Amino acid sequence: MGHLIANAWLRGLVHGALLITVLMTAVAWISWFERKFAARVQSRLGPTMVGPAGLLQPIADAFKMFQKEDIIPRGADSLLFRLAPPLTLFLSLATAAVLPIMPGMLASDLDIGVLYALAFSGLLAFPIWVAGWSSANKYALLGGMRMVAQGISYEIPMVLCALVPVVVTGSLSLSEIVKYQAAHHWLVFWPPGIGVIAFVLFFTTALAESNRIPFDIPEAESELVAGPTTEYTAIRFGLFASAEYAHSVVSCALASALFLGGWDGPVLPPSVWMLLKTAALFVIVTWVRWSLLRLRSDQLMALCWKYLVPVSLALVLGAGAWVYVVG
Amino acid sequence: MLYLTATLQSLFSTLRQSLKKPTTVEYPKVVRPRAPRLRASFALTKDAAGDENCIGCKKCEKVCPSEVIALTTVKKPSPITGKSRGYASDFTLNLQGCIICELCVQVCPTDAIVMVQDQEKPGFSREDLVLTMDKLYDNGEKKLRLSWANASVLAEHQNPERKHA
Amino acid sequence: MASTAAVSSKARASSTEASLTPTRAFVPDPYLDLATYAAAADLLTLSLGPQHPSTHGVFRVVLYLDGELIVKAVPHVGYLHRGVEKLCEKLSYSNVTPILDKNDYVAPMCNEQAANMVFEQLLGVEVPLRAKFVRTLLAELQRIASHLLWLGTFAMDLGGALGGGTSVFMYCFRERELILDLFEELTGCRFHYNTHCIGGNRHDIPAGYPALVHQSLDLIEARLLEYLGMLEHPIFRDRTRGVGTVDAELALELGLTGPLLRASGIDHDLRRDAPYHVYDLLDVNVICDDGGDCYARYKVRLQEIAESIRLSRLLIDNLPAGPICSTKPLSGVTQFKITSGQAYVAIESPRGELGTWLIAGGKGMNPYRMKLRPPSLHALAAVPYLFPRHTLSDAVAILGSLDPIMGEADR
Amino acid sequence: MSDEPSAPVAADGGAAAAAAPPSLLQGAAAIEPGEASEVVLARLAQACPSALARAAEQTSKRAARAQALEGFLRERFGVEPDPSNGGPLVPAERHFELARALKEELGYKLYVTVCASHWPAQKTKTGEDPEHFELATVLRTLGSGTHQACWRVRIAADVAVVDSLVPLFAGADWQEREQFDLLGVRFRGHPDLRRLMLPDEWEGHPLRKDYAIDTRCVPWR
Repeated sequence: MGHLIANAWLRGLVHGALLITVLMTAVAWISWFERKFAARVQSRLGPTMVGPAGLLQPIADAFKMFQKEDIIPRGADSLLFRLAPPLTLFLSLATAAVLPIMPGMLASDLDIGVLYALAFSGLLAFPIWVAGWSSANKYALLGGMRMVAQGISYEIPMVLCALVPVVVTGSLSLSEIVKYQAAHHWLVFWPPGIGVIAFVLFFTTALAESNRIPFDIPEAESELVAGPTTEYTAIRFGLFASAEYAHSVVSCALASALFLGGWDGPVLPPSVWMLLKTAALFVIVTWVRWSLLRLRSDQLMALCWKYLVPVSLALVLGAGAWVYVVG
Repeated sequence: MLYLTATLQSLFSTLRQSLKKPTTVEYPKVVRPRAPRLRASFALTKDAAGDENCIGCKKCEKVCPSEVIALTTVKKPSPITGKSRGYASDFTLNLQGCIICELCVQVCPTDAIVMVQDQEKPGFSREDLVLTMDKLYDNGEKKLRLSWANASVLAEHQNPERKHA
Repeated sequence: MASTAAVSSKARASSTEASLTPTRAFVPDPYLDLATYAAAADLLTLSLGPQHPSTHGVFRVVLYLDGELIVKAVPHVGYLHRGVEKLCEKLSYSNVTPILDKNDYVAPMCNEQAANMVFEQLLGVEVPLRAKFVRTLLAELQRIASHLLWLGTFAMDLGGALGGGTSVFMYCFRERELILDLFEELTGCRFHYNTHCIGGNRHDIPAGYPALVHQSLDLIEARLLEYLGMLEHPIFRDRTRGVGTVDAELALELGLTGPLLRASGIDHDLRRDAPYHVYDLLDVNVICDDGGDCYARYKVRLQEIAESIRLSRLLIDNLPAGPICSTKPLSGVTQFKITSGQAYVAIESPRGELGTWLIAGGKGMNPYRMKLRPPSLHALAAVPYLFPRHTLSDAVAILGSLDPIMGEADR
Repeated sequence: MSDEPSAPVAADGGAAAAAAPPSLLQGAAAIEPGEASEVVLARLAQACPSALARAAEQTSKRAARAQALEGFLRERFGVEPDPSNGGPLVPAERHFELARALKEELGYKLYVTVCASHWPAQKTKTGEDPEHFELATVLRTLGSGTHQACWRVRIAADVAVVDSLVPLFAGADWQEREQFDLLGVRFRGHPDLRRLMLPDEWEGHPLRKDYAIDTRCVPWR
């Protein structure tokens, strides 16, 4: 499909701008969906006042975020304190650049798409730690330390599980993987036992990367008040919250691209399929969030190093053997 | 493996909860019906002939644990029966400190002060919460769903000699 | 607050030699001298401050953390001290009840009963049979409501304010609303009732009440099983099993009572051992568990809810007729006078032994000295013995499992 | 009359919730009659057969313990128990010895509470009664037939020191600190006698009779 805009730079810019606006509005209404879904789960009503069934609630929240007072604690390292929230949002949006929304529609069709995405999402632990350290608050520091520990240790099983589709399809580029899945069969089913386990593990580690329950140790409300984001107010906190939502949406999209065959689907147009799969995965993320308790930090580490890493290593070996045998 | 089965079990239990109707209601639009014995605010009552019940005996002022009732009495002939008897000239009840313990209602010899089922509307200044005498009589007039309890009913309830089947 | 001064004064040699010799596995020394701990480790002093999402009220623990491990915990109470005992010395006997039911604001019925039983004992007033039945029913219903609130906040401590814990919290509060509606039916207030008086109760059971009680209890029982599945999760078990273990000897020494004592294996319950009200007519089976950790306390309280539901049903079905109070209705402040005598009466509140030591004297209009024995203060006194060698998230779980109420502990 | 009061019950489609019964509360003041007490007691005795037997056993056990305590007090301390005043008056120097004996010999293992009270000087029929403190302590035995042993100790106001029970009961630590904080009674041998409730810089002890209830305490009030 010829690209509408000849100049590659301009096309990347337009795609990027389009992607960010779509993603940010999606993040806003995702917070509405999460509050409504949580309310239903807890037999409450959820937002109903602002707009029909509370649909304008995200706008009200955004407006509240803008007009609240922006406090920077006196002892804080103000440069890093100001830098952390935009950096987190930048990293989570950057990973969206390689997501194959439609066959041609791709912000930048990198041939090392998977590596790029995992690298950026792995980097996310850094700005949150910077936020924790720079806000001169002991709870924030503890939260930041926990974030680093969890972020790094869950990066390894995530990368290994992402390797399984790469090994099977033989290419790192996301659009290639999706084309392979469109041609053959979805990678969830293809290497029969291995694909499903890889998908489940990738999904849980993605939960851990984006600090969602049951892995939200850094931002544990009942222990560390609000973890690294304790001292943040108004729009800075808004940036952190939207970054967290953006990151979980992007990792759901990544999981659906890697395992559930991206935009491949029988009847509906390709981009609708991609959105449907991401939305389905995000519903599961929210559903898990409102029904599970939280792990302790040392249990979390034990779970990662004793179970997830060996299993994901075995998966990669299995996938390799499978490719070698079946070809 | 145990993690997976237990997680699925709690997931489905939340799903079952979410399919039921929510128990909360949108408060200002839908008001949940309260118990008939609800006691929220206060009112001063008048007897059948329209004469004020309160004779200014200050029993309620003495019994109030948080000392929020203040009244001054005056002796003057009653506009209806003509006999001179005690009246409360100024009766204020400060709802800010009131703990709604219903002792003043129980102690009143002439069933003058009674509790009302309608919550006092929140005001913007502290004075809104101080019930002055005319506000109290106004509450009584407007028949704000007077609560079941006045001194005689409470006394009958608590009567030691009460024998019933 | 001079927390640093507290550290230096605690640095004195640990004096309690006889009773605290660590014969048992590991009994942390609450007066540990920080200098003697590994001098190399630089300890982080973290104040789990009076204003913190999971301290169940205004309660402060200064934690000395080595990494994430707690080395020493120094609790500070008194943030909610309102001088209730001094206030009681100014109030007349009938006025004390509405003030005292604000002490333990999660189980107000039990506070009212504890106070009025001491007055009745000193006045020699006999409570009619129907009033005893109603008081026992109210105590058991209040126990269900209090344990439900504890279950909700405990799940929220473990599961986070924006996660699975809050779902269980909302379900427990929805059930507790049913019981608050029952109390509103009876007394007119949802929370601070002032329904007990010297000699019995001021409000009698309304007509049609048993049907409501049965309906609410059936609903609570049916729903309780439903979402307990969410708590029987390995994450919950890992977070609570073996955390904050209190063995029988330590529990006894600290004067723990109620579910905390029963969870450490000691079969002691005032409802069965020193029956008051109508408990001598009922067979209260006391739930014991010798685990001693948070999980044992969770199980004991859960079974106590089921036990209280059974008892409440038994009581509401057998309601005797007769007067509800044996003293004339309140006619003034000077109706009750106790000029001399001292007595200690204790009842089994949801948190443990709630007692009142009353000294009557002076002109007899108001109590000369009224000492309230709060079970929560003893639970909080166990904090320096429980926290060391646990992580910060365990500290929150242990504090939640102790179920302290600051209004009652600080008075 | 307002309809079914607990509307959430009716609205909720819970499996067990039958349709809410129509409002049975004819008038809020109407009272549930209840049966004659004999019928009720008979039915309860049938429902809980073992209850009465156990209650009788409790009272007998408790009476036996009370007997043992009285005998013990009379013979070891030469003190007559007077229940109307809560407990016998024991000389202050034998306070710790009595507590240890009760804990080890008679099995009063549970430390319940301590209650100090301030008695200013007053003229009584038997002449001048100097200002003094009275310290009441309560211990309790465990298991069925639990019995509480209470005793009182008199200490002169100017001395106001009694030996602490912390070496015997760790639970006494905070209770004694609170009595020191609110009444100024010092405890000899207490590991860390500081104020428990009030800030450390607070002057005066509020629960003393000479401490007016509305003393202004800058900067707190």
